[in-house]
Amino acid sequence: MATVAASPTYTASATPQRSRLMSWLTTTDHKVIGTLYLHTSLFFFVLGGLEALLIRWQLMRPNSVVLTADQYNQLFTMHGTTMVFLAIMPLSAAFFNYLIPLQIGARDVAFPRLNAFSYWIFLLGGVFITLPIFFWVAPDGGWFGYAPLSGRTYSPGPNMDFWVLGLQILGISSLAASFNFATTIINMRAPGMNLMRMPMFTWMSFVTQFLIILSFPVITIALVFLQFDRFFGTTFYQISAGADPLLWQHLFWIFGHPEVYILILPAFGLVSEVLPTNSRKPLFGYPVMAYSGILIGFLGFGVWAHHMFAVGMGPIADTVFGLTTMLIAIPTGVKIFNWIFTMWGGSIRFTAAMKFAIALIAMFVIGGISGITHASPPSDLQQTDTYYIVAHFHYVLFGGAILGIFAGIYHYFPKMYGRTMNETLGTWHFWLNFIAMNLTFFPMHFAGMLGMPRRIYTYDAGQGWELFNMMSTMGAFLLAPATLIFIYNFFRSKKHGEPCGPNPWDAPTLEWSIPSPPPEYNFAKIPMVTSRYPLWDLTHPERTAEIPHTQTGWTEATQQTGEHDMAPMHIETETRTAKELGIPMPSSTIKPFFVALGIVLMFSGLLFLPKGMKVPAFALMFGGTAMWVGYLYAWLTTPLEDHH
Amino acid sequence: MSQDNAHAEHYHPTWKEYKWVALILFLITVVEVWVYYIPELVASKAFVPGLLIMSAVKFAIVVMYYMHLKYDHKLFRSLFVGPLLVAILTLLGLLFLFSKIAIRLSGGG
Amino acid sequence: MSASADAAHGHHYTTTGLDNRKIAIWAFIGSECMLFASLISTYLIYKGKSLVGPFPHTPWTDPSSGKVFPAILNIPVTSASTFVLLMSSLAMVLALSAVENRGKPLPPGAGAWDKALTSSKLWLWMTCLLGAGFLAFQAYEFTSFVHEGLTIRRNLFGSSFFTLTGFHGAHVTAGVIWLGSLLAIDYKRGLQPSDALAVDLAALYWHFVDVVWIAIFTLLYLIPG
Amino acid sequence: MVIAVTLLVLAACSGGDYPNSTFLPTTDNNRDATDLWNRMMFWGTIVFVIVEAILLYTIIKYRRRPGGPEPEHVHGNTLMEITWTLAPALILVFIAVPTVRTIFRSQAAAPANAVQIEVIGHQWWWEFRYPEYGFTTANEIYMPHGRPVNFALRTADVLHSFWIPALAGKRDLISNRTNYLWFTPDSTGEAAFNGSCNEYCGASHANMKFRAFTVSAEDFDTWARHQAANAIFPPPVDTAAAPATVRPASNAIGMAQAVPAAQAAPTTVQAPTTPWQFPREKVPPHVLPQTPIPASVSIADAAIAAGDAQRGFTTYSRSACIGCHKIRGNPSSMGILGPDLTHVGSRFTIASGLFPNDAKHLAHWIKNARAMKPGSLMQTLGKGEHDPIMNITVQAGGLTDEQIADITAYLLSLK
Ligand code: HEA
Ligand code: HEA
Ligand code: HEC
Ligand code: CUA
Ligand SMILES: [Cu+2]
Repeated sequence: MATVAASPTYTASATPQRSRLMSWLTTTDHKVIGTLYLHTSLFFFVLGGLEALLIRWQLMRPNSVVLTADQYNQLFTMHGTTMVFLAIMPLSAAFFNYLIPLQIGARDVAFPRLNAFSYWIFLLGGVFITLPIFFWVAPDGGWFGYAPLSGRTYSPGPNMDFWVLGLQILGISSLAASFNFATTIINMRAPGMNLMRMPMFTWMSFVTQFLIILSFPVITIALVFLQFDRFFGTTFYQISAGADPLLWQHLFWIFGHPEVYILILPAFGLVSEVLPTNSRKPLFGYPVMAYSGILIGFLGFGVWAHHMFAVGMGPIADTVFGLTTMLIAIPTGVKIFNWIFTMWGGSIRFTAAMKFAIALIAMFVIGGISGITHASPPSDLQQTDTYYIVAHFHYVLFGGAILGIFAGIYHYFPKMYGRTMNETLGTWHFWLNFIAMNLTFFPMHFAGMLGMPRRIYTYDAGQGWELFNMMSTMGAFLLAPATLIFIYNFFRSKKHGEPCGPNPWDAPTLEWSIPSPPPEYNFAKIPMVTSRYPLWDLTHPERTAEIPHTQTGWTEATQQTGEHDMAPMHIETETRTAKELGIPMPSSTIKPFFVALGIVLMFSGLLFLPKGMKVPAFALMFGGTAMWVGYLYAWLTTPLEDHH
Repeated sequence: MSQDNAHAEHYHPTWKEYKWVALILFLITVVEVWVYYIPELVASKAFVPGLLIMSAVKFAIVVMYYMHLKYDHKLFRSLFVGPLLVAILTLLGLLFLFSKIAIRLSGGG
Repeated sequence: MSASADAAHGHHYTTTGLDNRKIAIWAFIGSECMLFASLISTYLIYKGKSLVGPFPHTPWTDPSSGKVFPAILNIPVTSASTFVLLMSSLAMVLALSAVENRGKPLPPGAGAWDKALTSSKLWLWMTCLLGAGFLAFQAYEFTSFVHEGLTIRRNLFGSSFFTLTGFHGAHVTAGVIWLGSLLAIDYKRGLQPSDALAVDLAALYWHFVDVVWIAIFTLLYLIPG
Repeated sequence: MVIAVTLLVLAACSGGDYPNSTFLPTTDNNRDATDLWNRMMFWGTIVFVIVEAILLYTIIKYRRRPGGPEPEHVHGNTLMEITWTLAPALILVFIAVPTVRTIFRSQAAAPANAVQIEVIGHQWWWEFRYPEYGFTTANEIYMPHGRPVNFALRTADVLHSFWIPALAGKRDLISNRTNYLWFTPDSTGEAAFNGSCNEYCGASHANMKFRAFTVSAEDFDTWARHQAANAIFPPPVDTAAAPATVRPASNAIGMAQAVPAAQAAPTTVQAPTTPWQFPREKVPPHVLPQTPIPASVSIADAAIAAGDAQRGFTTYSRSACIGCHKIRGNPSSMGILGPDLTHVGSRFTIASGLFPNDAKHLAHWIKNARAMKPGSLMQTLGKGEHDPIMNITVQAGGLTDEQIADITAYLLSLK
């Protein structure tokens, strides 16, 4: 099947001699940044998972005393925050970084240094918000931090300060990255790659960037208000001043609902790459897949208040938001059916990636259907803030986003490291994970509908919830070994995995036409794209015969006369370095790191204000500001590439 | 170079247009402030819609001429108009949700 | 049509033929729409909900002290500052046009005004000064409000008003700094038509900030209620 | 999946094991919600079965076999795509229509004959007021069977959410707003239910529970009239088990006090009222909390047993308690920060459903409320006890075990 003989793996030779750490701190290579994202977010995933294990341990039996109420409240807040902002979003970002330029035939992202900045500020923000859990002073207001509980009056300690500032910092990272990737996808596609030829992962990432661009400013403002309330005594959420707590809720969920699609769409994109490749068939209904992604994203801005059916918005608002929410089932259903019919009539190869992708379809449907049951407000009033909701969102988040990301990791690992991951271990990981996740999250439906509220650190015996909680805890503790198998496989395969060629899965898209791992410049000659599955056009023309091909790619491209580093679609075998080929590469720089550090220091200064410690507060704020402004100027006045 | 091309293709307004735009902006602003000082007008039903329309016109001409969206690549138009629409709809949605209509209809009491 | 000219500035092949930075700034402006929509929504939602005065359009008597607080907003001053900001936009387009047309011969019979139109320094200075003028008005407005008893902590109106207009003011400040940097380059080596894009980016940002003010001026200042 | 289905059947059938099930046909509200749920489950199951069946069939049928044929390379089929756009849309119509109808029905104004109950959420307990009867109680609600009940929901601090899963959907308590929820418990008979707070509200969110009882209209009236009366102390016979007897009004320590007009009971002569409580023998086990007492708080059983109500009355009336609690009929006890204790002896639970209301738990509670309930706003009062929030040890002014036992006896006598 993998027809291409193992090509010599590319090894960068002429990189200047720097220490490993220094080369990371200064890198502007989207692939290195992608792997940095990958490792960091896997670390945070395990951390969030450990927090979940403590939660489950406490809930295993009624009236148990493993954790105190305060500890528990910090744990579930940090579990939610970590998983959403520090695990899944950056795991997606890892793929944006690694894959988007490769899939569209670009040498890098539009703004390589901004890209490095996004990573560093994510890392520093992640550390900032995570550190306090080790001292039990972590945020404890829930991942959506409802006011007025999150305000200074009811949360006087530093806990929520970390949350407000931490999310603000992480928001900068996401926004910076989204402008970068949106621009990259609009403007850096190889000649001939029009929108209808973009790989589906790139498509879904494209939609995701716009969701970020439009939703993050809203939470930024919501957080600015909270930050001002907490540090400067403004009245936005101050009940005694007549404030309306629903302001926070609306602003949060205007961000929060698009956020859940930010979490799922990249995973949908990954699955849309894995399924056709392993079925040896083109994606069924490609245009509709793209449009449905756009539609999901767009509708996602009109449903936010379905998280607020219990707040008493009135029947009209309930009706409107209930119905718009239900509508989302239609484009999502289209995706589900198109995936299934991609496999229908195919020749399915069950790689580990494929298993995870298929499981995503199976599991996401469960979460989607329970989602529809909360879209009906009178019914949701019996469900909201119970474990039934917890079941819903873990089916879509774990059964959707995480399974999709696992599929993506197994599938793209060979591209990143030139070796495949061990399939036997992958199969073990898959089955254990699959069984354990259902054991963990399915019983939560019952606990919820039988009256168990969420976010409770303890519950009384005899309420009919013991069995379900015991099952969930067993499941969670099975997820740990499953995850450990994966981690072991991941790190072992980097060194000892089966070496593979550029295209071990016989996949159809551009990223597979270059060596694994790709050289620093990605493409020695930028390919000219004439169809949606350019590689299959070369190797299996019969598979794409039915897909419309036009020659516009050619014509557009041939107009670019003189662009001598372009060539017709081909398989890259080049192993020389960028320097040898005369390809200008962005030079590495430490400046983005220091800009990020300056911003984080500036925010940290605020932490000292409520304690009245003005000196360290202002020192940090001014020092941090000076640092980031200075380095930003230096960055903007240095050209991207050094020599010409 | 490609983007010089793109630039060259596009008509750029000059002082002639700019001064008219500035004049219109100035006049609309004068009218806006002027009506604010006429109590009968302020009391009339047309006051708020009138002001909104006037400022929308100002908004539009600045965007079209000064930000040369009218002449620029159509990509920019979608990059701006799309988010602007989402923003306006969100704003209207919020105003409705916090308005007396929404609350009065909530019944229950 | 060759990539050779000056590859250093990223003039590689691009899909649309446009510069990355211009796409990014428009995406950024789209994002800012949501930012200001959130701020403006909040102001409007909280309009009339403050428990204590001062209020924007109506006087208020403190029931405990009997002290009367006048309506806080000062329309004449703000109209003037609005005018200043609008004119700065005019100066900005002229600056851009001067940079774009640098080096083109003046038509025969061109007068002093036509010559003035070619001076990017003049128009950048104008823009900066008018922007700074706007900020001065705002500083005056803020201090006088504080003197009249409206602080950011005073009531919902104070919090949402100062935060919204303060955010706008911060944007203007950033714009002035940006334009100042361009001016510095202009003095150092003269802005050339090849720098038009850099000026255009600043201009787009500047006009957007102006446009936001157009909305704020109407929604906050002119519509009472 | 097999386990899941078995469980589903289990859950649906045996209401008894699942006292907080949301599927009980107890009220109009809940029947509507369950009806919607059933429709959605019906369609949801169909969708689920169809999708998973096609999926399974596909992956089995089209798995790669050695020497198998190259797949047929269809890349789309407009007819099919239209089908799976329209079919879900149609299903959604079947869900949406009854949804909208139920929304407007359940959010209409409450029927005029509804019993009014005001609910005020506090960190972390519930205040209940019956404006028509003019009294305030805490953590336990009584409702007449068969009559609509209209709850007006407010909060004193952060957001909370009011939920009795077996009776109706929940509603949030939003600061600076009043919400409403009404339903008619018409198919419950004489029954007891658990309720909870469902909006995360801080440290003891998990411990913010309450109890709800539906009783006959006559019993409700008896209960309410007694609750409206002032506390009667000393009780006529003996403190331990106050029998339901009629007592002369002269026993009441009835002094004029600052209660709202509607609430002010006659000050001098008080109509005799019968203490009435939901019949203890009918209280199902799940309503009686089983929370263990934390090891850090202890007080000897013998000491508790030696408590004397009369002494307790005196001690209580002079200690910190009165700053936070109100006992109508005890003129010195006028606080409003904590639950109304006028008839605290008639309640089944204390501390918002966290502990059963008996001498042992009450004594421990008074000794160190904050060790018993994380974050509780009631201070630690026992002498020598450690207050986990202030991080101090109570010394001067702290209550001794004897004093605590006395107060306990006093409070329990307030039937
Ligand atoms: C990956 C993230 C993700 C995704 C994709 C979704 C998808 C959906 N969600 Fe979910 N949701 C969350 C994450 C997500 N959600 C989270 C994290 C919360 C809780 C936040 C918190 O409170 O902490 C939440 C909460 C939540 C609520 C609030 C519940 C409450 O608190 O009371 C609601 C209410 O409407 C809801 C609905 C939906 C719907 C209708 C979809 C739809 O998009 C699903 C559509 C999919 C399908 C329906 C399946 C496939 C379709 C077919 C096979 C076609 C045929 C189907 C039918 C006709 C039914 N979700
Ligand atoms: C992307 C999102 C995501 C993911 C993947 C998960 C994964 C898990 N979640 Fe999460 N969860 C949320 C998002 C997510 N959750 C959110 C948003 C909330 C709401 C928070 C709030 O209410 O504010 C929530 C809340 C939540 C609750 C409710 C808490 C409450 O309301 O009181 C529970 C309870 O069981 C839970 C459990 C779990 C479990 C068992 C997993 C498991 O799947 C975890 C599996 C992972 C592991 C088990 C890690 C493996 C560990 C190792 C490999 C370490 C081994 C090493 C050593 C021993 C050294 N979650
Ligand atoms: C600082 C105020 C304060 C003081 C002083 C105080 N309490 Fe409390 N009390 C509360 C609060 C608040 C609660 C509710 C706590 C909870 O359930 O979380 C409460 C609850 C109770 C309850 C349980 C009521 C119920 O129905 O659940 C009893 C009984 C009680 N207090 C008795 C006392 C006694 C006796 C004293 C004095 C020895 C006392 N309290 C002193 C504030 C106070
Ligand atoms: Cu009150 Cu949770
Ligand atoms: Cu949602």
